[in-house]
Amino acid sequence: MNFWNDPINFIADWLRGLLTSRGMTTGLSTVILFFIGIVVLIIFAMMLDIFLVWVERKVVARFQDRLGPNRIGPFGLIQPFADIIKLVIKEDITPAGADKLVYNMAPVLAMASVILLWAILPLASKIYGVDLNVAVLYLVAAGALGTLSIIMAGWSSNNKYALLGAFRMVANMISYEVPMVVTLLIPTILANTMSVKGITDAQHSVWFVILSPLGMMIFLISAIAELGRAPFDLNEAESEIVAGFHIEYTGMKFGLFYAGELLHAFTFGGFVAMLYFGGYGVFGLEKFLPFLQAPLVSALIFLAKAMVGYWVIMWVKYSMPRIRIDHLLAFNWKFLTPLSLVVLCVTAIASKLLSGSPTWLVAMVMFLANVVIAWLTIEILRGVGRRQRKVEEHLTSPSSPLVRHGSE
Amino acid sequence: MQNDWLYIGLFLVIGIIVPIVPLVFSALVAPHKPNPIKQSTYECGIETVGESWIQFKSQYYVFALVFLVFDVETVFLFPWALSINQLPIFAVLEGILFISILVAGLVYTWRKGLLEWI
Amino acid sequence: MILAAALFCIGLFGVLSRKNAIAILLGIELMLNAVNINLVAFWRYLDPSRMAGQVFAIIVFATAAAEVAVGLALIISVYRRRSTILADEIDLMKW
Amino acid sequence: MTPDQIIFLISAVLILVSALMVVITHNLVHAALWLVAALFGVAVLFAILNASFLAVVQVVVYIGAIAVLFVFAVMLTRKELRDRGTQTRANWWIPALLGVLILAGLAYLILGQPDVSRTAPAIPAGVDTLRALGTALVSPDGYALPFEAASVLLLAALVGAVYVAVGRRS
Repeated sequence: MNFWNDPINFIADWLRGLLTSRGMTTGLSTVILFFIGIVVLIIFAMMLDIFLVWVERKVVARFQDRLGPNRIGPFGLIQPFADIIKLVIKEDITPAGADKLVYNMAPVLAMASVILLWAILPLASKIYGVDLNVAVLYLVAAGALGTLSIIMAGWSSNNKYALLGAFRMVANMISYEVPMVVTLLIPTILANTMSVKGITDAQHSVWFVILSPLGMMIFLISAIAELGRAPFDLNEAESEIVAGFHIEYTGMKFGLFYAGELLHAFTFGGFVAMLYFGGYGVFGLEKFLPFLQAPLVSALIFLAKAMVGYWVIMWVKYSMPRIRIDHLLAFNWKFLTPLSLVVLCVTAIASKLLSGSPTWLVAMVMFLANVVIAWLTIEILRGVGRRQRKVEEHLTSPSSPLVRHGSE
Repeated sequence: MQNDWLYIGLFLVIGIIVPIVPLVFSALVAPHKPNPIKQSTYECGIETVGESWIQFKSQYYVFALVFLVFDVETVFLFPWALSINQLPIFAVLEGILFISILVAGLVYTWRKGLLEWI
Repeated sequence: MILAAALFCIGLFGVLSRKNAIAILLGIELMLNAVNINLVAFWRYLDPSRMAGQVFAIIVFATAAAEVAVGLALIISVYRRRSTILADEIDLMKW
Repeated sequence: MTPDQIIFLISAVLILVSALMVVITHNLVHAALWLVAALFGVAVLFAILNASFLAVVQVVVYIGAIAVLFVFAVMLTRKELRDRGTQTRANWWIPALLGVLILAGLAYLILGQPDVSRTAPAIPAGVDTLRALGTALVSPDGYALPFEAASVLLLAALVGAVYVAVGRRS
């Protein structure tokens, strides 16, 4: 097995040979092997995280057409390191009355839930953590851990604003998890498997985004909301509740939250790429260009796509105004969840009826179905909007003394 | 034993160790001068008024409730989504029935005006 | 299975000995989990091909979720009216 | 001692310890957090029993939703700001005694069973249990009825809980 096209297994076997030769039981050697594999993966993730800090500041600057950090080192590359050192040096203050154990546990859990996501992220056909056959659900579970860590942080820092911020954030994350999970179902139906590798392979012929553009849109919106990034970031909104549940955390603990959030955003960029944009496949070109098969190259492709996903998230972050909490939640329950359920039913029925037909027919029909749904929803929204406006005119017109009803 | 889960378990263990390392490091390096002023909770200046475990609207509870029901529903739907190709059309309709029943629940909460966030 | 039995007993002990109504619900939750462990254990050791065990376990999940939802809703409404949730104060049926 | 058993023992200890803590801690929110630890142990147990779907479902449903609901409920009903005083009722040792007795009885019964051996792992069939679960859950001859019944149950729970929780508001 030459090294080029299958690096991981090659190293794995070589290591295993080394270990078993030392007389260790095979079980133990696999454990050690996994250990090394995981450590390498996590170090890669952390390095990426530091790089992301730099990317974020640079790209943000570009949006607001000012230069990003470029004081230290070429293009300010050393800037993130300076930040980290600063964070480590800063004193950790635990507020009086805070509940020690939970207070310290929260940032660790927040970071751990993000790192867990990396276990199933498929970097390339060969390089990936583990091919769980319940990978998609695993992704939701990691999200649940995130919600829990926010509650712990909010409650334990014994600060009214932190608690309020934490609960608003949790309400936001919870309600956006529903459409996210529903839209996760769509690739599962199309690829008929929950394993990450299965989904990417199924997309060799046609990317899922063509099959269900609406599904992708909803997933992206709810993912951004789940991350707590603008326009849904009421939690860190400077104007409203100071810094949400981050308030009481100083120094490295805050650093963990911040780094966790960034990595979370990138990982979701990766998941969007994997679920809807065909992971590391280059739109089926694999068959002709054998060299694309090489895992290292396809890893680069995947990272490029993930970066694009992350760029979109950042682009949305810095160009959208913040949404008020009740619009936010109302938007989700009244619009996003029903829409995602409808799209789910349509995809289910369509994929069932056309199961036999060639793929391009399936793609075409699915695409049409999604367009129709989109058109319908706009129609309904326009209707609702019109009715709303009519009610408004009717009420505000001087002739009607009726007090404006509805939620004051 | 399941190799996959062993991997995940190991991943979790390391996932917890990785954040702890900088914390321990910073605990060692950072200066430790706790004094009451510094440790008072940050209230933009004003002293903390009353305890922080205040009660608040039951709105949060309703949202958590609706989330719980829909969460359990999606979990039910996952095996259905997987086995959709092997089964006759009847299964698909059955799934749709399952979803529609729960959408009725959502409509009920909507009608009752509980989704507003007063 | 001994583990499941032990967990069940801890849950039972929790239900009987706690004053706070929510703590009683926590106890019930533990007992439900014990049931689940047994179900999966039976499924795994006796006949993994038949899906009875797992399907039943999932149904238990749904019932547990529904039970917690309604229980907590009751507790909250009782709390709003009587402003106490200590079990021994809510014993009169008609107040 | 195969690795399986070691992991099984570790998770068993984790579950029992956190279950005990759930019952004993005074502070209610801590009890909820210990419950999360116990549920996590149970998820690890499911993983060992190769019920991978159930393990993930356990984490998502229980920790993701029910534990959150508990914390919300605890937050909503905190009249007295700190849970002073013992949480357990005055004569708490009677239930403790009862618990131990029942445990002894159950243990005796279980060990009495002829074919119960501590590790009788039947090798699961090669089939992908998940898809089989799916087909079983939905296929007409399989468990279609409970599947739909579960949805009606959830609907009833939702409507009831919402109605009760909010009470008679305008």
